[in-house]
Amino acid sequence: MNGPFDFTLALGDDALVAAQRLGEWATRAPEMEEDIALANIALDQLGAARLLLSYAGELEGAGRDEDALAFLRDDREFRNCLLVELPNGDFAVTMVKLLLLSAYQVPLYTALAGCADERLAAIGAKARKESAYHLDHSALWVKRLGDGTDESHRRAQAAVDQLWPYHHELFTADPAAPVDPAALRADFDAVVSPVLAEATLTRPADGWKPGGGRAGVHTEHLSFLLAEMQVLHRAHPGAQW
Amino acid sequence: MNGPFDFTLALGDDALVAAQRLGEWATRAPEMEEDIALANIALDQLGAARLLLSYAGELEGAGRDEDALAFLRDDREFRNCLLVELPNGDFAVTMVKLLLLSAYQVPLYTALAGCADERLAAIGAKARKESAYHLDHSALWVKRLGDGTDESHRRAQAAVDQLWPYHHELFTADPAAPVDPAALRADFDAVVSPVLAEATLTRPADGWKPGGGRAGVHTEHLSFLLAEMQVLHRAHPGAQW
Amino acid sequence: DDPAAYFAEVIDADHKIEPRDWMPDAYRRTLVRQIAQHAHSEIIGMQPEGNWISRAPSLKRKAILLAKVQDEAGHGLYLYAAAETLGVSRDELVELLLDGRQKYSSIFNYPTLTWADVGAIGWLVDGAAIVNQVPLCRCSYGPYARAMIRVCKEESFHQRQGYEILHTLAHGTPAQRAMAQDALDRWWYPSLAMFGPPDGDSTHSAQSMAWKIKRFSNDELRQRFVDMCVRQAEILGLTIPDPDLRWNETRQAYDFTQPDYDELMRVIKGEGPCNRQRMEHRRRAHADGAWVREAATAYAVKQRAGAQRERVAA
Amino acid sequence: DDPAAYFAEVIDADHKIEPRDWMPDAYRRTLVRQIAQHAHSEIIGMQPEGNWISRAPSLKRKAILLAKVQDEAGHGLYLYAAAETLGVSRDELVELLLDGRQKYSSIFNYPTLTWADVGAIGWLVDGAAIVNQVPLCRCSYGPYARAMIRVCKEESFHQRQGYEILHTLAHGTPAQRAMAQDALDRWWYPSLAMFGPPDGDSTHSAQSMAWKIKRFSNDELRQRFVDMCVRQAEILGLTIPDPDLRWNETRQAYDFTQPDYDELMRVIKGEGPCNRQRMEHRRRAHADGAWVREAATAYAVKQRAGAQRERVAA
Repeated sequence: MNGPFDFTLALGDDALVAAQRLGEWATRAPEMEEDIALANIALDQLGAARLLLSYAGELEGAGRDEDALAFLRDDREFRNCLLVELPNGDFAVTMVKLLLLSAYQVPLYTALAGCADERLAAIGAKARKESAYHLDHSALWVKRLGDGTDESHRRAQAAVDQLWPYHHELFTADPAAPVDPAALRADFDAVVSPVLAEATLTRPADGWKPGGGRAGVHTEHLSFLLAEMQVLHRAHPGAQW
Repeated sequence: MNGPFDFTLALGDDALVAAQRLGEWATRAPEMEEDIALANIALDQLGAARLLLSYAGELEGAGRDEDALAFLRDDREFRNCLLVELPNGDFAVTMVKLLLLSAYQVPLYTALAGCADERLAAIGAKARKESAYHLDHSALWVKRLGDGTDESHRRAQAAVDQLWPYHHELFTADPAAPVDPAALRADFDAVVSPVLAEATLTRPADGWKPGGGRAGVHTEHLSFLLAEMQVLHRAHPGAQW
Repeated sequence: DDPAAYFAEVIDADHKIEPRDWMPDAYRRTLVRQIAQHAHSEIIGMQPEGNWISRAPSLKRKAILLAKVQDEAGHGLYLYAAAETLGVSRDELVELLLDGRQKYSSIFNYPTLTWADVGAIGWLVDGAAIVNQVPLCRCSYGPYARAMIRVCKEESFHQRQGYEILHTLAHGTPAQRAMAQDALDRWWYPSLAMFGPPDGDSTHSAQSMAWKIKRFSNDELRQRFVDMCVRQAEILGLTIPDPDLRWNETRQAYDFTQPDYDELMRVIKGEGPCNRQRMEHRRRAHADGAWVREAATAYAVKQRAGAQRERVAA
Repeated sequence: DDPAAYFAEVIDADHKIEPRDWMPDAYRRTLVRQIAQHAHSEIIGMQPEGNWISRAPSLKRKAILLAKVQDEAGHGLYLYAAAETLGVSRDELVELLLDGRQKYSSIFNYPTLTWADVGAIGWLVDGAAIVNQVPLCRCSYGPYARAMIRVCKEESFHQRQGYEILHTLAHGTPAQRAMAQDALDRWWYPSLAMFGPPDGDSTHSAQSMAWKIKRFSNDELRQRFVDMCVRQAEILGLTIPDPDLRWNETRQAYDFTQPDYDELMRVIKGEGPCNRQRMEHRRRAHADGAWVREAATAYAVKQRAGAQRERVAA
C-alpha cells in the first residue's frame, strides 16, 4: 500500500466484503437471536465501509463516492484481505473468521482513533466500539463451539485450521501507513490465543501464508461475490436509487 | 406466446438456461465419464440455443444477435420454462430434470422438423437426435438411481416429487405456435411413465402446476443465474470477444 | 368472583386481559393461533426481501434493507414472546410452522423478481399490514396489544422506506419506472387479498369482533387500504392495475375490483409460487443450525456445572 | 531370451516397449508416476478454466471453453488407461491423488482471476505442455506415446484458441487490452516454472533420458518455449514481463530471467494460492458422487442377476 488513499480503501474494502458475506446469513442463522446479531454486525461493517469508502473517494479526489467505489470496481481493483472474501462455510467458519477479523480490527481502529488524520480518527473511534462487540460475540461463539459437543468441536477446529493461514496477511508491514499493521500483531495474539485455549482448540502451526489481497490478487471467490453485489447497480448506469 | 419470434425465443431460452445449469456440473460430476457426458449434453443444448436465438433475432428484425439476446436481457424478458432454471440440486435432481426436459424436447423437435418454417425444421431435425441421446442418458440414470440403493431410491423419488409439478408448464396449449405444446403431452407420458415404473419410482399426483416462465414471471433463482452468466459481457458494453 | 363475569366486564370496558387473568379456552386458542401466525409471517417474510440484500443497488439501500429484515426477526421474537404468555413455548410454535400445521401470511409465497418488489413490499404489503394491525394495538389481550404498538411503529417506518424506493424508481430512468410499474402490477391484488376472504366467507370474524381481538371486518380494512393507496399511487405517478377503480361519491370511497379469492385459497392451500421454497428454506436453516444450538446447550451445561463446582469449593 | 537384453535393444533401436514386454521395475515405477501425474493434471486442470464456463462473455466462447474442459476430462481418461497398462487401476491412482501422495502440475494452483486468464492458460500453459509433450510422442513406452499423440493434437487446438482469445482482447477495448497484459504478467513465470527445476537440480532426468522416456532437458525445453513465445507476444502486441529478455546472437536464442524456483518448490509443497482449494474441490466432488457410483454398481448387479435368471429359465 502506498498512501492514505490505498490504506483507507483497503480498510473500507475489508469492511464492505465482510458485510456482504455476513449479509448472506440473513434468514439462515441457527437461531433467531443470531439472525439479529449477524445482521447487526453486518450493519456495523457496512457502516464502517461507507465512512471509509466515502473518505477514500475524497482522498482520491477523482469524484468517486462510496457507491462508485463499491459497485464500479472489479475484483482486481479491490484491496480487501483474502480472509473476508472466503465463502461463509458453516457457522463455525463464519465465527472463526469474525474472531480473526475483529481481533485485527479492534487494535486497528483503536490505533486509528489516535492517529493524526482527524477523519480517520473519528471513524476509528466509532468503529472500535462496534468491533469490540464483534470480538466478544465471536469469541463467545468460538468457545461455545470449541467446548460444546464433539461435532461442534470438530467443526470449530476445522474452521481454525482452514482460516488460520489467512490471518498473516492482515499484519503485513506497511510503515508508511497511518497505522502500520505489523504493530497490531501482538494485540491480536494476546486476544486470540486465550480464546482458542478456552475453546479447547489447537492453534495451528504457522506455515502457508496466503496473501495478495492488498495488491488486488484475490481468490477465485471474490469475483463471484462482486458479480452478485454489483449486478443491479451496473445494469442501470448513472441511475439514482 | 404470440408469434414465431416468441415461440423460437422461448425454445432458445429453455436450451440456454439448461446449458448454463448443466455447465455448472463441470468438474463436479460423480465420475469422470459423467463429466464428459454432462458437458456433451450442455454443448448440445448450447448449440440448439445458439441456432434458436440467432433465428429469433432474425425474426424480430431489430438487429439483436444470439449474444444480445443471451447477455442483454434481464429475467423478466427471459421466456424459458421454470423447470430449467431450478437449481441443480444433487445428481438425482439433475437427471430427473433432464429426463422431463428431454421427454418434452424429443417430440417437440421431432414435430418442429416437419413444420412449414424451413429454418425451424432444420433446427428441429438436428436437435431431435441430440435430445434422443439426452433422453436415453437420463432415463438410464433415473433407472439406476431409482432401482439402485435405498439411498439413491430415496433421492430419486425426492427429485421426482420436487420436479413433477414443473412439467405441466411445458404443455400449455398455444394453438397459434408452429408446434402446439399441448399436442406433445401424450408422447411425453408414453416415455416418462415406463421409465418411472422401471425405476420403481412413483409418479406423483397432479396438483400444483407452477408456471409463468413463458410470460417472464420466473422463480427467484433465474436472476442469480443471469447475474453470473451475464456479468462479464455486461461489464464491457460493445466489446468483441 | 366469577372469572367469566370478570372477563366479560374487562372486554366490555375496553380494558386489557392480562396473562394471569382467567380467559375462555377458545379466546386463548384464537389468540395463540393469530399471534403465532403473525410471528411466523414475520420470520418467513424475511425471505422475499432478504433475497435482495446481496444485490441492493446502493450501500445506503443495502443498509436500510438489512436493518428492515433484521427488524422483522425482532418482530418475530416479540410476537413469539407474546404468544408464550398464553402458555405455549416458542419451540412448540416453530415446530407447528415447520410441520405445516400453522400458517403464515400468504403474501410471502410470491417471489421478489426485481428490486422494485422490495419497494412494493414496503409500500403495499407493510401498508396492508399496518391497516390490519393498527386496530390490533387496541386488542383486548394486553401483551398482544403492546407488541402491536411497537411493531406498528417500525412497520410504518418500513412502509415509508418502501414508498421512497418506489418514488425514486418512478422518477428515475425509463427502465426504473417500468420496474416500479411492473412491481405494482404484480403485488396489487395479492396485497388486497392479505385482508382475507370477503366478510360473507370469513369464518372466525364474528367471535373475534365480540372478543375485541378484531375491530373491523376484512372488507372494511380492505376498503381503507384501497382508499389510502389510490392517493399515494397518484403521487408516485404509477397506475393501479384496475380498470374499474373509481371514486364513488355516494359511498365516499373507491370502487375497486376484488382480488381473485380462488387464487388466495390455492396459495393458502400450498399452491403459491413459493410456498415450497419458503418452507424448505426455513426447514433447512433450522436443520443446519441444530448442531450449533446443541453446542450452545452443551456449553451452557458445562459452564453451569463449573460455576456450581466453584461455589461448592468456595 | 534375456528379457533385460531385449528391453535394452528395443530402447536402443528406438522401438516401443509394450505392456506385455518385460521392463525394469524402476522403468515401470517412473512411468506410472509420470503418467499418473499427467492424468491428475488434466483432471485438476479442469478447475481453473471451469471457473469461467458460467461467465464466458459470448455463447461461442462458452461452447469452446466447455468443449475444452471436456477434452481435458477425456485426456485424463486416456492417460489413466495408459497407466492401467502398467498394472495399476484408475481407482488406485485416484486414491493416490486424493490422499496427496501423488502430485499434479503446480501451474493449476494459481487462480484464474479474469477471462484473459482463460486465454493465457491456453496460450502459455497449453503451449508449455505441448513443448513438454511433443517429445513424449516418441517416448519408449508405446501406450504412453500413443496417448500423447492424441493429446498433443487436441492441445495444439486449445493453444490456438487461447491465443485467439488473447489476440481478440489485445486488439479490443483499453480495458480488454489491460486484462490481457495483466494475465500475461501473472502467468508468465509460473509457465516457465512448468518445465521443472533447472537441469542441475533435476533429480529424475538422467535416467529418464537414458530410458528415452524423456528426450530433452528441462532447460532445453524452457528455452524452446521462451523463443516461441517471444515471437507470438510480439504479434499480440503484449509485453513479456521480463526486462532482461533479449536476443542472444551467439546462442541464437533469447536470454531471459529464470522463474522463482523457490516459489515453485513452495507451490509443489502445497503452499500455492489454490492447492487446498483444488484438492478440496476434487475430494468433495468424489465424496458427493459416492452414492451415485454405489447406485450404478447396485443396479448393474441387479441387472446381471436378472439376465442370469432369464438365461437359467430359458
